[in-house]
This record gives sequence, structure tokens and C-alpha cells, in this order.
Amino acid sequence: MDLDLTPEQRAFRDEVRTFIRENLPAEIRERLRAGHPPRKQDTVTWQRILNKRGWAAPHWPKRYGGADLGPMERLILLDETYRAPAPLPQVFNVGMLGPVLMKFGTPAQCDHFLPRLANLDIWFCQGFSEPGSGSDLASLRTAARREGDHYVVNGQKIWTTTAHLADWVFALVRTDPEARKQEGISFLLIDLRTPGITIRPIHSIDGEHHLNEVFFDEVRVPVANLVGQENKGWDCAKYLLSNERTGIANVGLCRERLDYARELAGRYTQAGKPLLDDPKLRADIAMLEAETRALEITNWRFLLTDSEQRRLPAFASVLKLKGTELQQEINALLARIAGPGGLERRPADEVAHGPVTPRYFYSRAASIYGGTTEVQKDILAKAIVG
Amino acid sequence: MDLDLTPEQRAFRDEVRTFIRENLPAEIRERLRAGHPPRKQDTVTWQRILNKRGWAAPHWPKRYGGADLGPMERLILLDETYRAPAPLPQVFNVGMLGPVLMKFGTPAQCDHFLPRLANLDIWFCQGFSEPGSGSDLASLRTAARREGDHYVVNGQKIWTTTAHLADWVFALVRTDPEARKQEGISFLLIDLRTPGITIRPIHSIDGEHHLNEVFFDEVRVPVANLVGQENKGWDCAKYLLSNERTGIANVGLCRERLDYARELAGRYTQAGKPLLDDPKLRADIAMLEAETRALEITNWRFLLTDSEQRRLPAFASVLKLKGTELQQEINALLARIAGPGGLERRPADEVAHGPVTPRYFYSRAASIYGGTTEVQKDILAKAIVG
Amino acid sequence: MNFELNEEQSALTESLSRLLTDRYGFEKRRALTASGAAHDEKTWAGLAELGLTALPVPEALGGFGGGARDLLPVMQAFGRSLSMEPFLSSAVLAGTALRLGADEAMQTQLLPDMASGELVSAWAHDEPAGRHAPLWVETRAERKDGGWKLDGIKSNVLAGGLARHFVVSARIAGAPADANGCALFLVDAKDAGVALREFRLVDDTMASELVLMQAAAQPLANPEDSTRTRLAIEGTVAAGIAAVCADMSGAAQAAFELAMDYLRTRKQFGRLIGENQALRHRASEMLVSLEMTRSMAMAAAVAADDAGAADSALDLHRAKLSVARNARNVAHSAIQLHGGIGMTEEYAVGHYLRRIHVLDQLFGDADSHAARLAAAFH
Amino acid sequence: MNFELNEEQSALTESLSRLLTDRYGFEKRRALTASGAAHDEKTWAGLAELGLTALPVPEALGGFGGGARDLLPVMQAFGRSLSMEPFLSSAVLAGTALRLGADEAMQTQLLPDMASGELVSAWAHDEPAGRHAPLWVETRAERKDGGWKLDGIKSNVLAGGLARHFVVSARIAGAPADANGCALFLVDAKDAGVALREFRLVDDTMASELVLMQAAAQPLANPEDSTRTRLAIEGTVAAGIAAVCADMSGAAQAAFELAMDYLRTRKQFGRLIGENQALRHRASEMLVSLEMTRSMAMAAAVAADDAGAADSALDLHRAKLSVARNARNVAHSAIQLHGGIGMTEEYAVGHYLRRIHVLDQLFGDADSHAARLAAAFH
Repeated sequence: MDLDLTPEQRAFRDEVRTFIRENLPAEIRERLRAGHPPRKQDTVTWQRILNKRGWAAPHWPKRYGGADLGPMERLILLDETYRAPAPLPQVFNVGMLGPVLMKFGTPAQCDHFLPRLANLDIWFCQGFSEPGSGSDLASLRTAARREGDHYVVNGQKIWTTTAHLADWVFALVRTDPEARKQEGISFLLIDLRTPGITIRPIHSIDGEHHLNEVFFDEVRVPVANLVGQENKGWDCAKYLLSNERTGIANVGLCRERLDYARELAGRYTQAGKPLLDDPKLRADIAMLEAETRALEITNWRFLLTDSEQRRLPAFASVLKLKGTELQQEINALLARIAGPGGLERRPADEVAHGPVTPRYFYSRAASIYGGTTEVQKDILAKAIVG
Repeated sequence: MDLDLTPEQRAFRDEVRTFIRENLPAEIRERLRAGHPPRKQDTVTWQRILNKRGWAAPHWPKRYGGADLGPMERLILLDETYRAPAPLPQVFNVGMLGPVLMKFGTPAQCDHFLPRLANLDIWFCQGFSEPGSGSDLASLRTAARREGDHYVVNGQKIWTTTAHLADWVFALVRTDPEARKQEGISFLLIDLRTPGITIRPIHSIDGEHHLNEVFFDEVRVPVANLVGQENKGWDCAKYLLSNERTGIANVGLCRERLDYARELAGRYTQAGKPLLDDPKLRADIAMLEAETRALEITNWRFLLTDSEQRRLPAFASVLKLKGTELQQEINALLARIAGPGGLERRPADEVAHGPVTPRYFYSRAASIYGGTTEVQKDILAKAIVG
Repeated sequence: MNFELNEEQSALTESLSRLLTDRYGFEKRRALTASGAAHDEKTWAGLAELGLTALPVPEALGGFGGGARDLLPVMQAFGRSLSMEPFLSSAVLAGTALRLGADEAMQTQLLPDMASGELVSAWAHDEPAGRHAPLWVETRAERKDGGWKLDGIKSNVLAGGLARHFVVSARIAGAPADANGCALFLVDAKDAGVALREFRLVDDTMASELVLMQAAAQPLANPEDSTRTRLAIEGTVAAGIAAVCADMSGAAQAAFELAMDYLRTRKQFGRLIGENQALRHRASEMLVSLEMTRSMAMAAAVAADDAGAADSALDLHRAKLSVARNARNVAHSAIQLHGGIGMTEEYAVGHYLRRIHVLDQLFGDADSHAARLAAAFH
Repeated sequence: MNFELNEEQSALTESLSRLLTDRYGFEKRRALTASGAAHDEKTWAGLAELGLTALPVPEALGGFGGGARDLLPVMQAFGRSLSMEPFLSSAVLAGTALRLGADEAMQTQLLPDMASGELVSAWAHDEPAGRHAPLWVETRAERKDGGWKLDGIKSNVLAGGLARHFVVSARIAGAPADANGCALFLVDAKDAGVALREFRLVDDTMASELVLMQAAAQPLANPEDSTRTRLAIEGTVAAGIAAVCADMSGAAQAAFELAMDYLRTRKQFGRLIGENQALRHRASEMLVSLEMTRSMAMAAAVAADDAGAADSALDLHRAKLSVARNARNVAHSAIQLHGGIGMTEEYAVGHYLRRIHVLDQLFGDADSHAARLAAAFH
């Protein structure tokens, strides 16, 4: 038993750390450290830098421009990204659509899209959720009827993260209204410039614009943009959702925010004394660091133990549940540290004063998005109770 | 709005406090303070002292030897009992059976039993739960068949608190095996000296003997000991369970244990410093005291607000849930304060070293006995969600 | 012991609720913030008409002489409706400070106009370096040319942009942490030495940073009487604690009700989500927390009114601690029960968390009150 | 990075599990405590036969030179079976103290007999006034007649009644809290200056209070080398932390499995209780906690073995903190899922809570480790 990186892994970590230090623009680093979300241009800039180095798509095979890294190396890259902090790879392009295209797409789709996804020449967003579908994804109602070599799409998507920044959307649509729930769904790639598409912003409780509603009104999508078979889109969706779980625990994020908590608490004073002198605050930070360490080792175990023992996907739910709880507690702690000085809503371009308090509000989404805590517990209970 | 006692209530409180101070034997007080459960003789002694003063049965009408106190006065008496601390009134006699007899019993039953219940000449225990029935009380299977002027009882009860100390048991038995669940149940008073009764101790995880199994093998019970009508025992049980809720929140108990926590933490040292100097421990005690105060006021609101607003019995579940949570946290805190010195299992007669740690173990029962936390939440949800 | 509203309180609460339902529905409140307004002038006029601005003012000065008990249902209603009116800042805080700290002449000069709602004042006491310390004052006052000049920075001055003047604490002697050595002053918002930086807080209400540079100031009373000053500051903070406890409990109540409605109407996987036992149990836990906030909002009101009573100081700490924690729990759970919609700006439930967080940070957060209770152990 | 047992570890764990299933089923364990026995001699002989008593002893002295990593699955098995064997006290604690603190001669004299299981020793370091302070020693050692005499009281000496001698920490110089000035001594259990008060702990295991009154003592090595003494004490405590973290995680695992079995078999209101979503969700939360205990038991083992590594000291604190909290949560929930039966002495699940509580109190409880982590902030 052994918790150390191998010498090769250590060398890789040092290589990544050095690369990030030497190539990450300082202003991006500062903005993220203060708690701001990355701007679109930050993500594009950084992903292109990584792509030049061959690291933009850590888990893709090399023939598609990926880095073909093993699970530990992917985790190291991710941890170092959080640690910097640098923008994460664009998740819809790299984590979701890429693997789906490689498994279900035509050679033409792969050749066209994969390089553009890796280099962020095209920004994709995900069109899965609908009003009324929520955790019950398969109850979706956006419909596509076939007309010659086009599908005509009508309906509405919601919670569409970054749709306002995106060029394309990959969407689940119902192509057979007669089939029962999961059957009759297809997976389409849709250019957001197509006539008939309207994007309406949804502001979140942190005051930011992350989400959108996307309306489709007689939107014509070439049949060539179907991924996989017609009516078999649910297979793509399942594969997509189960595919990339390296980051599900978000250990690197917890660590980075805890480091920032120490930094902030060392910077602030209360009635003349450094806030970090407060023994209760220290004990709270120490407790969260201990639990983050427990999660980190559990994450390693998940990645390295053979798949039978780790009871997929139940074990992934363990990581999601604990990671969610820690992120929420850490963000609440940060808001507490920011204190009365963190109450002012500051403009997004004030790099020095990050939105620590709004980010605490937004952290409540961690137990909702990506499978609610209740759904995770249902999954887990199924695996352990039956 | 006003949180003060009226002058009359204050005078009553002072009277009770003085009475307890002057009449409670010191050795009983010390034993309870250290965390020991009262001995049978402690409860008998104290209840007879109270009975002479007319306070043994606070909520009974005077014609049956009760004190006929209003809800606030009952609460004051209870709080002062905890505060002393003195033994509580024997709950099966005073809190449960007495009111049932007054509502459902014959005049002969009332005349015979009530004075003896109040003076603890007879110690009753409760025979409701059975193996396999648990929270689903009405699924009980202990049967009584009629033979002339006797019932013949066969079956088994479990979790029978103080059966080994008791003279009689009031039991729910099934008198009509054909009727559906709640119907066909009768409420019997059974002398524990009747042939065919076997009592087997169940030791709890605190090492104490609180509970028993009681076996009935062809036990003959005179029909005169039926309370209410045959097959209508469920009415008695429902009335009994809903009747006396002054003490459900256990605020007085929480307060007394928190005071003892301060006392113990002031007495112990760690590495030369008083334990009570630890700011984390103080903050934990302060937090529990604040929540106990919140529960106390909620309890008052429950007692004094008109019954429609308090949404009986849902509001009682609020008190039970919060009171349970606090008792468990306070007992865990006490075990933490007792620390390594609290690990030794000491003989029950060592008054100086109370069973603080075993009592923490036993406090886990608070969320199980008297309606589990899950049952309370189900009840509450029914009231608020529908 | 008594937990009912009296007849006047009930009638007033009912009128207020009608006014707020009418003018402060969630969509109107959203439109208000979107418009950039600091508050709704017609609502403010309505509050004055109902006599609410006069409620805490002494009877002799045109008010009703109400205390924290009377304000309890009022503040709960403001919490429920996510009010942005300057009531806490002016009527409660500045009003209490003037009542406790100002001599008769100044009270006679100001309080009648505050009672009528014409005059809005603001309480300017907190400073950035003090954080949650209730008596940390670095702002300096010095005698100059027969008057007083103030220098310093006051943070989170609620509704500062609406105020005609500020009640400002400043130090005449001693170090920032000293309990004594301070006096309270009136500063005109238009004074040349006053610079106000206005901003929105994360709950959309308005606040300001008040920068004083040789600002002309008039002492509320004898500035040497620093005991009176301390009592006035403590009394004002106590009134503030009681008010925000009530406000948080009203906000928690509203969040709870939204969540219960959602459980009863939202369907998923073909059935009402309120049929899920896990969600039902969460609802039960929310009710427990909610009832604690209601009880402790009462405790805070009584303690603020009866400052001399034995346990008042402790009850104020306990209330701020308990209400903040329990209200926050309710808000977290209410958002969770809503799922995605609960995370959006256009739905009310998330606004309650934002409000509760802001109010937790005023007059000392939950942890700071736990620390003060711990420090008060004998 | 590697989380698998190697072949030898797997084989050994399997043999041990067979032995414990055979001799330490819950009913046998109950009979054992009811009989008044301190442990089961045949099990102890079986452990020796399997080579477990030799596991932590250096190879040169007849052992296998195993570390905390090798002990991890062993201690987990002991936790699962609620073992009362003196393994922790003798093989882990006294053994580590001798290995780190004794000169060659004494090691050669004692460790081979400990490896064979014939000799049981006990670690006597904690004192009542120290509570959770790891280096508080009031017991005094003085030179007398060419030898050493000890005076003092050692508390919670695990399995003290089974030991032929004690490894005792005593102070030659300095105040009780000083990190230096101590030495380790061997004290014969039969010495005239030794009085042992035996008792059961709340988890049924045996411990003793050791009262030393001019007890004859032999230094483990040069008693002036107090740095070596400190490192030996710290190393022994580290081994103890790793061992009890593993034990707690095994106990939590067993409690979890009992509860899952109960959910799958117990019926109420006509259906399996495991169909209740609220109980299912609790089961999920238990699994999360359980996995944390398993991960941190590994962290503790690695940290105890690699004492010099950068984060070892922190990982030991974190492990003791996290394992104790999470294991306790699992035990609380396991009892709750059982209802009444879970509260009884005759059912195993409550025993796991008792064991976890005892182990939490050894080598510093969760809060004390949080405090030490807090104190280690730079």
C-alpha cells in the first residue's frame, strides 16, 4: 500500500506545474484565484495553449489530438489546473462531445469536429434538460421530425450552460413520439446560427449569467448532424454521462479554495487581530482539510482499484456526494471569512475583490446540477440495499 | 408578547423549588446529578413525598388525588424536578394509565387503582411493543381468548421498561383475530404475579437493565380487568399516546445536563489547564444552550397557543425531534468531556463517578423510543406537505 | 407568558401585509431592482400612512412608543416580502440611536419628521477593521472652531443614499477597541466633508460606504458622557439584532412556504415530488428549524425591550446565533427542494438565502455571537 | 500509489478472518465477557500460530518486520470481530516502544518472546491529568541504590492485567508538559512497588490503572537520551493511531453490514424497511462515511510507517479526526436503522459504537486532533 506518486508521475506533475507557471497569463490566474469565473476568452486562450502542448484533451487518444493519459495522469493534470488556478478544459467539447463522437460518430464527423473541439474553434453547449424534465431526463419533449435530409426541431431546452457563449449545441430530441420514454430519442448537433433559435438568459442567484433557455422553432438540422442511429440517442447520452469521472470529486477545487480561505483569513483582521488567529476558524479549516484529504484518497482508490470492487457507478456517487458537501461547506466558510466586507456586490471586472459571497450562493447548485444529491443517494442505495 | 412567568407562576416555582430543596434526600440528588438512573426505591420515596404534598399526579383532577395543575404549572413542576435533579413521576402510573382509567375505566377500577397509582403502591409497566411490531404497533399478535369471566392470554411483549420492577402491566392484546389491524385489540390490566408469566431481562448498550421481554403462557386475567370495551383497546392506546405531552421536549433535562457539562468541564483539567478554558468547548456548550433556549420557548408556545394554531399532533413532533437531537448532542458532549477518564465501566453504587459515557450510548435511544425520528418526520410531513 | 399579537399589532400586521402584497409582489420587487431604484417611494409613503414609521417613536414626539415586540411582526413581513425600504436603517437603527443618545432638543427636532416618514436617517457605526466587534471605533472626532469635525470610514451604512443625515459614532479618546471614549454625532449628508459611495449588497438592497473628511458634526448630547454613548450604541445594536432576527424568521417562513407549495405541485417521474419520503423528511426538518427561528425572534424582541433583565444580553446573542443558523438551514433546503429553478434570479427562493446571509453578517455573525457567549462563561 | 493488499497480506488476512469467525463470533464473544475472562487464550494462541504476534517484530529477532501497512487489515479484522485480545497493547504499542526505545540487549531479551506470543507486555504512558496531551508525564523516575525507582499513576493501561511487564514513561527532569526530560523504563508486573487496579472499559475490553510506588525500573536505553525517548513515544503513539484508525474502520464496516442486512430482511407495515427512501438515503450517507474511514485508515498506516515524510504528522491528526467522526456517524446510523434491537447488549451493532467511542478517546480524541491541526497553522 502506498500513497505516493511514482517517480514518473512525480516528474509529470512537475512538468505540468512548470508548464502552467510559465504559460498561464497572470491576469487569468489572479481572476480565478479571487473567485471569479473564467471569461470565455480565458478558457479559449488557455485551451489553445494546452492544445499546442498536446494536453487539451487529456483522455482522448492521440490520433484525435488527445494526450491519451492514464487516469492518474489525468487527475494530476486536473489537480494542477485547479492548483494554479487555471481555466478547466471546456467540458462540453472535451469531456462530453468528443468521446461521444469517437464512439458513435461517423469518420466524417470525427474528422470535422474533433480538432475544432480540442482547439475550441467551436464552443459547444449541452441541450439535455427541459422545463418539466428535471431529474427525469428521459421525459423530454423537444421534437424533431424528418423532412427529407433535414430534421425540423421544435421545443425548448433549459439550464443550458454557456449557450450565450456557444457556437453549437448537442441536443437530445424526440424523433419517435410513439416510442416509450428512452426509446425514440436522438442525439443531434445543431449550429446555433440556424434560423429559429432563440436564446434567453437565466441569471443565477450569484447574479451571474451562466444559464439559458434555448427555444427551437422549426429549426432545420441536416441529417448529417445526427450522431449514432436515429432513436438511439439515449445510448449516446448514457455513455456521455458515465464517461469522464476523473473530476467528479473536485478534490483539486476543494484544496484550492481551502488554500484561498487560509490566504483571506490571514489577510483580514478583526478588531486588530488577524482573523486566522481565531482558534475556532482554524479548527473549522483543519476539519475541512482533513475531510478533503479523505476524499482525495477515496478518489485515488476509485481511479486505481479494479472496476468490480469500485461498484461503478455507485462509487462515483460517493465521490459526488462527499465532494458536493465539501464544496458547499468550504464556500460557506469563505463567505463567513469575507464577512461584512463581502456583502457588497462588486462589478465583475474588479479583480481584487472576487465574488466570494455570490460564489457561496452558487455553490448550492453543486447538490443540484450533475445529478442531485437525492438522485445520487437513490443510485447508491440501489447498489447497497438493493 | 412576554416570556416571563406571571407573579403567581413565579411564586409557584419558588414554592416547588423550596419544597424540593427541603424534602429531596441528598443521596438521591447526588446520584441523579452524576448521571445515574434513579433506583426503584428513589422513585417510590420521592413520589410518596410528592403525593403527601398533593403533587404526585400533576395533571390529574383533584378528586382522584391529582394536583389539577394547568399546563404551565405542570411544566414548572417538571422543570424544577429536572433542575434539582429529582426522580420523575413514575410515567406509566401517572402519565399513562391514570388518564386512561379516568376516561375509559369503570368507577370500581378508578377507585381501586388511582390512589395506588399516585402513591406508587402498585408499579405498572406498559405492554405494547412486540417482536416484529416495532413502529407498526397495531400489528401486535399477543392474543386473549375469552373463557367465562377470564381472558386467557398467550404471546410475548418486548422492550417492556421496568417490567422487572413492576407489579402490574397494562397490555394491548388481540381479542378478535378476525378483525382488521386496529380493531379487535383490547386493553387489559394484568397482575404480574399471575401464573404463566415469565420476565426475561434485556440489557441495554449502557450495560443497564431497563428493558425486558414478557412471555404470557395461558395467563388467566379476570374480565373485570378489561379497560373500556372489548375490541376497543386501540382507543385507549391512542388516547394514552396523545395525552400527556408537557414533557415531550425534555427542555429541563437538556438544561440540567448542560449545567452538569459546565460543572464537569470546570472540574477536569487537560495538561494543567481547566477544560472549561477551551474556547471550542465553550462555543459548543454555548451553541447547545442557545438551541435549548429556542426549544424552551417553542415548548411554551406549544403549551399556550391555542390548539388549532399548534397543529396537534404535528407540533408535538417538532418538540420531540428537536428535543431528541439536543439530548443526543448534549450526551455526546458530556462523554467527550468525561474523556479517557470516562471509559471505565464503574459499579452502579459509585455515586461520585456517574455513568456519563454509558448514558451517551443510551441517549441513542431517544430517537428510537416513544416514536422514532423517522415516524415523527412522517407525521410532520403528513401535516405540512399532505 | 404570552405569544399572541394584541389587537393593534394584529390589525397593523394585516394592513402591512395587504400593502406589501399589493406593492411588493416578487415580480414588482424584481422590476424595482432592475429599474435601479433604491426602494419604492409609494410603499414608503404607505408605511408612513399606516403609522409604521411612527411606531418606534415616543408618543410625546408624534409616535406610538412601540418597542421591539411591536416591530416583530412588522419585520417578519418585511422579510417575507424581501423589502428594500429603509425601515431598518432609519426607523429602527437611527431612530433608536436618537431616542437613546440624543438630548431632548435634537429628539424634538428630528423624531417627529422621522415619525411622519418625511425624514430618512441612517445609522453609521460599523467600520471595516472592526468586522464583528460591536464597539470598534477608529473614526476620530475633534473640536474645531467651536464645532466638531469627524474623520474616518463607516462601512455598510444601510440605505445611506436615502438619508438626509447620519448618526455616526466617533472616538474622542482612547484606542479603537475601548468600550468608552466615544460619542454619537449627527452629520448632514450634504456636508462638504462627506463622501458617499453607494452600492448594492448581494441581496439587492442598497448600502453605502461613508467617508468622513473633516465632516462637520453635531453631538447628539454631551459628548463627554461616554457611558450614555455606550448604552445608546448597545441599545441600537440590540434593536438591530431583534429586527434582523424577526426579518430572518419571516424570510425563512416565506422560503419554507414556497418549498412546501413546490412539493405539493411539482411532478417528476409521473408523481408529485412531495411523495418522496426523503423530501418529506427534509420538509419536516425545515419546519423544526423554522419554529426555532420564530421562537428566538421572540426572545430577541423581548430581550431588546427589556435591556435590564437578567438574561437579556445572553438571549440576544443566543437569538442571533440560533436564528441565523436555523434560517440558513431552511433557505438551503428550500433551494434544494426546488432544484434548478431554485438557483435562478427570477425565482424568489434564492433571494431568501441572500437576504438571510446579509442579515447574518449584520451586528455580528453567528460565530461571533457563539464566541461572545463563550467569553461570557463565568 | 497502490491500494491492494499484497499476496502475503491477503493470505494472512484470510487466515485471521477464518480464525476469528471460528472463535470470535458475536455469541462467543458475549460468553467470553460474561465469563469474566480478559481475553480468549485459544485465540491468542491462534494469532501466535498465524505469526501475527511476530508480524511487527524485526526479522532479526524472530519476527516478520511488518509495519502499520501490514497491520491495517489485521486491525480491521479485530475491529470487525470486537476483539478483546491484547494485540494493540502488547504487539503494537509495547512492541513499537521497545523497538524504537530499547537498546539491543533488551530487544534481544524481549522481542523474540513477544513474537512467539508467549510474552505479553503493556504500554503505560497516559496519565489522568494529561487527558489528550500526548506528552504529559508527571510520573517521576529517580536513581536509587544503583537502580531506578518510579512513582506515579498511569491510566487506561490496556490489557494491563495480562502483562508480565510494562513499558512506562517517566520523568527525570522538567515539568509535566515538557517535551523532553523523560525516559522509558521496563517495570515488572510482580514488583512490590506495583499496584494494578483492573477494570473493564465500556466496550468490555480490560484495562488497568497502574500505581507505581517506588517501583523498580530498568531503563530501556540511556535514560539521558530524551530525544530518543520523545521519538519513541511519538512513534508509539503514531503506531497506536494507525492501529485504532484501522480498528475503527473495521468496526464501522461491520456495523454498516449489519444495518444493510437488517434493511434487506426486516419487515414493517407489510414491507421491507429497506424500501423506505429515508432509510435508503441514510444507508447511502453511511457508505460515504465508511469509505472515508477506509481511506483515512490507509493514510494513517502510511504516515505511521513513513514518519519522516513531509505530511505524516498532519496525516495522522487528520486520520484520527476523520476516522473517529465518520466511524461514529456510521455507528449512530446503524443503531438507528435497527430501532430498539440496536440498543441492546445482546445484539452486536451497539457494541461497535462502544468500541469506536473507546478508540476515539485513545491517543487524543477527534477534537484534540483538530486543535493540534489548528495549532500547526503557519
